[in-house]
Amino acid sequence: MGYRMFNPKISIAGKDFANPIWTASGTFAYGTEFEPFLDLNRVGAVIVKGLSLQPREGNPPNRIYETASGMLNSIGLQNVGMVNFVEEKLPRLKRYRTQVIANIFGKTEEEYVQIARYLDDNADIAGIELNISCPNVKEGGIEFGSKPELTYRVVASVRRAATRLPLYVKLSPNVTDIVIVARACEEGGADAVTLINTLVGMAIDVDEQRPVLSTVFGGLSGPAVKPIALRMVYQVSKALRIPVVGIGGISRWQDAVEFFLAGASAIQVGTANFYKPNAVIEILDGLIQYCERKQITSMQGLTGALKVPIEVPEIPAGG
Amino acid sequence: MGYRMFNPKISIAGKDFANPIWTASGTFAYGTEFEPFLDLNRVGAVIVKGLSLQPREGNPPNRIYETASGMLNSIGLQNVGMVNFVEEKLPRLKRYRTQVIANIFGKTEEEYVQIARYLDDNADIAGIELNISCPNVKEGGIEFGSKPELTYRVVASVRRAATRLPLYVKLSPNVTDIVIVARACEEGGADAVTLINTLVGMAIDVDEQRPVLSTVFGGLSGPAVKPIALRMVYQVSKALRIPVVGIGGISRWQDAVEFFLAGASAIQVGTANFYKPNAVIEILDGLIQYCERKQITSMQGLTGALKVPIEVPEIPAGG
Amino acid sequence: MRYFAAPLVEKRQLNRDNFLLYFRDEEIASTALPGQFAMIAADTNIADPFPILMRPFSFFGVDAENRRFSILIKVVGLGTQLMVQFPIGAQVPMIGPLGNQFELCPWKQMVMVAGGVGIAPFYLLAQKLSGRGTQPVLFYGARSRDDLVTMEEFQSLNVEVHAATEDGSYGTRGFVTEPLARFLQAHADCDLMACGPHAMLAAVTRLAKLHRSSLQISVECFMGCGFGACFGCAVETVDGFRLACRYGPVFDGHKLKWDGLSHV
Amino acid sequence: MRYFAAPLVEKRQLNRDNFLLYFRDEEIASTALPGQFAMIAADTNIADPFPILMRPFSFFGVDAENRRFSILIKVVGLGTQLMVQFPIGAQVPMIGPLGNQFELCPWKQMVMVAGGVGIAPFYLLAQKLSGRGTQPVLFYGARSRDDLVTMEEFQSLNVEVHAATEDGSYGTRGFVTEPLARFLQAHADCDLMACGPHAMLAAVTRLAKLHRSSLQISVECFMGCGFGACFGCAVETVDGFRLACRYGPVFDGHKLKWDGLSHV
Ligand SMILES: Cc1cc2nc3c(=O)[nH]c(=O)nc-3n(C[C@H](O)[C@H](O)[C@H](O)COP(=O)(O)OP(=O)(O)OC[C@H]3O[C@@H](n4cnc5c(N)ncnc54)[C@H](O)[C@@H]3O)c2cc1C
Ligand SMILES: Cc1cc2nc3c(=O)[nH]c(=O)nc-3n(C[C@H](O)[C@H](O)[C@H](O)COP(=O)(O)OP(=O)(O)OC[C@H]3O[C@@H](n4cnc5c(N)ncnc54)[C@H](O)[C@@H]3O)c2cc1C
Ligand SMILES: Cc1cc2nc3c(=O)[nH]c(=O)nc-3n(C[C@H](O)[C@H](O)[C@H](O)COP(=O)(O)O)c2cc1C
Ligand SMILES: Cc1cc2nc3c(=O)[nH]c(=O)nc-3n(C[C@H](O)[C@H](O)[C@H](O)COP(=O)(O)O)c2cc1C
Ligand code: FES
Ligand code: FES
Repeated sequence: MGYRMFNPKISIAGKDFANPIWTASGTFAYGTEFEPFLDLNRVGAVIVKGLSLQPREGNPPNRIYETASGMLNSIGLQNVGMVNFVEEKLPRLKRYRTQVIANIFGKTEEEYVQIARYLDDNADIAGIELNISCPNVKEGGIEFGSKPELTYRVVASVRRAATRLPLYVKLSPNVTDIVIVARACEEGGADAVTLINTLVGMAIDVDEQRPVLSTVFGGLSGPAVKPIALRMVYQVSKALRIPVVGIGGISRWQDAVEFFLAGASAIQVGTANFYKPNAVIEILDGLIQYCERKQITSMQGLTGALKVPIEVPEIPAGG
Repeated sequence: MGYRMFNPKISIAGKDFANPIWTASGTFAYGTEFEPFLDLNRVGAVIVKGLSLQPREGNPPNRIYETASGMLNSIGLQNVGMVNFVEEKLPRLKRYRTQVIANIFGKTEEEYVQIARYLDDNADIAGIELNISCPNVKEGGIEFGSKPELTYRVVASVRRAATRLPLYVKLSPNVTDIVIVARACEEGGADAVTLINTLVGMAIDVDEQRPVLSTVFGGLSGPAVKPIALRMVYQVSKALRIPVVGIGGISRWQDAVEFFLAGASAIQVGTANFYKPNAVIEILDGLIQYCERKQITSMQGLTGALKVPIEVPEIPAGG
Repeated sequence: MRYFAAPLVEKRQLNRDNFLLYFRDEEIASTALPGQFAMIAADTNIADPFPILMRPFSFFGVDAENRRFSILIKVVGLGTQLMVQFPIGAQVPMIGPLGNQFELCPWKQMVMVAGGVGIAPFYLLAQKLSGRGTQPVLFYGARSRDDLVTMEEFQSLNVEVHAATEDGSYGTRGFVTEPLARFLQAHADCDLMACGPHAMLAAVTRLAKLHRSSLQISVECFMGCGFGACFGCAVETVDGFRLACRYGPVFDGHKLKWDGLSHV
Repeated sequence: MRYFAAPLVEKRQLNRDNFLLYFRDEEIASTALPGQFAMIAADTNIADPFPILMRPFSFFGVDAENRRFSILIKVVGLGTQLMVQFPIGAQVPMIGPLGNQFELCPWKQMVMVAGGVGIAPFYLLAQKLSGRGTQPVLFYGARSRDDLVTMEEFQSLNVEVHAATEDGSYGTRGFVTEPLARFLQAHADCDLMACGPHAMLAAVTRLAKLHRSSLQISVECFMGCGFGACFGCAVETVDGFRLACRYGPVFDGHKLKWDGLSHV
């Protein structure tokens, strides 16, 4: 796999990435779990499992269930907490040339701010990714990511608190108009948005007549959600000036290329890491071959290169 | 398949249905297309392709594309128009004992009212199903189904105009909180809600670097969307007093049972009709066997029978 | 038109990516008409198929005696890849016969024009005509010799075959429309029937207009169901959109609007 | 721990829904430890698998000489259904070896307790112990005689097998925990190792507490990845949630919280 014609390198918010093929939070643990399967030096960036102020145990089983071309999860954001991450997990991952981005979440705006400030002061990483798909206890459980005002507030506060590290905001797809939420992030000072997080779903055990997941609801991911994710990435990258990172059902290089054409500057591989632990490498190699075939020399030549013949309708008529 | 112990009969808004296994609008044409494959007398109800004031040609190709366990469509609501339906299609379908429900859509509130009134006066059917997932030209293309105030207005107006026929409102899943929209339908006077319509998605031809669908966006359906549909049916049936009709990725009897347990009074089979043209019969037979195995004698014993051990969280934390 | 499962009884690999699959079904074998097709599942797991949708395939040949029919499959993606891997004996779900048929005008010189796997619908046509007075001629273009599959089958029915390959490895070098043009110069009142890639169909249409010959085209497009239920297979004609699975797949070539054909 | 594809070299159907699949892989054959497992794909189509997730299976037996290992599969759903249909020669993607192992305490009487397909992890244990001084005994329960698969394999290793069937068609009638209870009465200081359905594991745990015997349980639960990436396989222990694929699948039975086991 030579880089003769195509150079996959990109840079976002002043940080350079060897390539735009990244791994999605919660699907790549803390990175080193994948040492047996691939050369972490070839991963553009590792977005680590969502970090909280304190370590979290997560939800009781069942936490996962497979659905048609997808899976439901309600891990409950089990994680080692920001301090253990910086002191134990990060140093091991930093032995590799891959960039590291810390995905974080809080129950309140203050928690987001505290975690962001701590990382800004203590972590040598390429950015912070705010997971705003979490219920806001103070606001009675509404997602930070479903109300633009809320979104703007939390993004702006974190931006003020963490001035050093690039700020990514990860959007929830469970909204009527994701563009409005994305704009709120841009106005709040985000350096980039990443989308999509999981879609809220459910499964039932018909023999037991019980929900399969202990939390009843869970997040849907995998190839099943790709068409929705791709549509949202297209909408958001058309509307925003800041870079968009595409996520959702990417398991083959063709999927990645679709997201780049739709406007993504980078992509994250999620669920596919579980059943193809070397997926990122396969996708990177496929991307390189595709670009060389198409005589594309840099990501600038691919991102947003989609040819759209028509004036895209605001909202399409179903059926 | 004997009816020894279990009787699948249901009734909604004063109309009786031989069973709760129905077919979804746009996936069963005008019903008689399926004569070669199944006994239409065994179909609980046929919801016909969406009807408009005037006949519609629909969108240019490509109109459909297959995705992982799903499909995208942008048919563009091609249909024969309400008059041809009543004069040509309906009489042929009425030769069977199945109930008929007319799915309708308009570009303006007035159009919805005109179609509903015409059917109310001229069609011997079991109900009208409002497809409110259509862009409202007057409101600059916002879906009737995505703004509760809009939803309430169109439902209430149709209710006033069509006093004879039961009124079903079909909900769009492309919203932040489907319960709010569903409540607006209930308050507007709907006899029942049906959900879900398709999720807005997109696919790209990486060789041509073009969108696959002529309209760029299309509606996602099929097994891929089932977990999302099931979650929404559960949420809405918990919140409303009127019956809920479940739709979304139902292709096996187990899927149907999941929707009933979640609170659906009836279900509609959609995409599965294309690749299993006798799917409704298989599902009905499977439902009957399941209920007899579980000693369930009527749908009252199944609808909403889900055992939920915990207090369901407002919105679950992703990941 | 039935929804049924037919057993795969024989499989022949013709080249790298072309296969002939033989199925046993009495009714199809005895009733299938030239131009008609079947929707065939790419997964024999009926409960949970992947991919979910069936795929449309023309009937290639029929053998009423042995109650068999065949399908010519070119592997282009996941579905066709899986189909050619079906083991002998597999019970394959399908729907058919579907669609309209080629109109036969025996008083005219019937000219079949095929590009690549577009050869598929013509063998059944040749079968039905063989023995009758009128002999159709076949113009058959492909990239290279190896891609001119099932030529022998046509020759064994004494069909006059004019082959063309882009690399000149067999027949005339270049596109099949060149020998076709010469033929149309020489023969008046031909009835053209064409199936193949866009570029070829467009060229054939120009020739048909030029020579005022009638033209029947078997179109390809995505099909969700094959029997008029999904409205997904619209092709644009001068009379508006028409469903390829019901009004087609064979259309009057002079009425097709090219930009209206799906990009598959 | 590797992600690799192993060829299926042999397949044996043991009864209606139990199969032994033999794969060739030198490393697994020589390094797999009793209690460890592999994540195995249910679809050999790597690009577009359906179902997408791999499935966890204990290593059944190993044959270092012939570089083969075997997996015992009971068909319970789509994935296992597809796996037992793999043709000989199929290259099957998998990840392994994964998980911890049974701790061996030769100074104790090792007692293996299996219910149904829960027999799977114990044959490798018996293989590793055979020839050594200590002989483990096996308590093996199933619905009926026909469900007591691979008994001969254990007998050929001279393992003392105490069988029980619910219908009494073989061994003692009823649950295997009844002969086990009698055995524990008679033998002090046993080391119990159990794998099987919930009810059985719960009963075994009660017996172990009663007789103060050590207890190792191999748990079953949904697994998304098998190597600690998804955090989906949590089981509840007195020390909190633990990932079955990393701290397990073998747990100290006295530390497991039953309601915390997934309902599969
Ligand atoms: C009436 C009719 C008759 C046909 N007869 C034959 C035949 O006899 N032999 C044969 O090999 N093929 C035939 N085709 C084409 C065949 O249906 C497609 O090649 C097949 O559906 C591709 O499936 P796939 O899953 O392998 O490809 P996909 O993975 O679905 O797509 C791979 C490529 O094939 C193209 N494609 C997908 N579906 C179709 C389609 N319905 N028509 C054309 N291109 C498509 C896609 O655009 C893409 O470029 C026919 C099509 C029609 C409409
Ligand atoms: C460490 C470990 C070792 C195992 N070893 C073996 C073995 O040696 N032989 C064997 O036959 N089975 C074994 N299992 C169970 C096996 O993994 C499941 O039976 C299999 O994943 C079911 O897949 P499916 O697609 O056929 O079933 P699905 O269609 O996914 O589900 C069908 C039924 O199986 C249950 N099920 C699904 N996944 C699991 C799971 N991971 N564990 C338990 N039940 C499940 C579901 O709840 C459902 O009731 C093991 C499981 C674990 C965790
Ligand atoms: C090809 C196609 C056409 C459709 N047309 C309509 C329509 O005219 N009106 C409508 O309300 N829904 C329409 N739908 C949506 C379906 O009725 C159904 O709500 C949706 O497909 C989800 O169900 P499914 O996953 O079982 O297909 C259409 C769906 C498909 C796939
Ligand atoms: C098991 C699991 C755990 C996840 N945990 C997190 C998380 O901690 N934080 C987060 O922002 N997203 C989390 N996600 C969402 C993924 O990062 C990703 O946005 C989503 O899965 C869609 O991508 P995919 O379809 O490629 O998996 C998780 C997803 C899965 C499947
Ligand atoms: S393929 Fe469905 S209508 Fe033609
Ligand atoms: S199975 Fe994924 S962490 Fe254990």
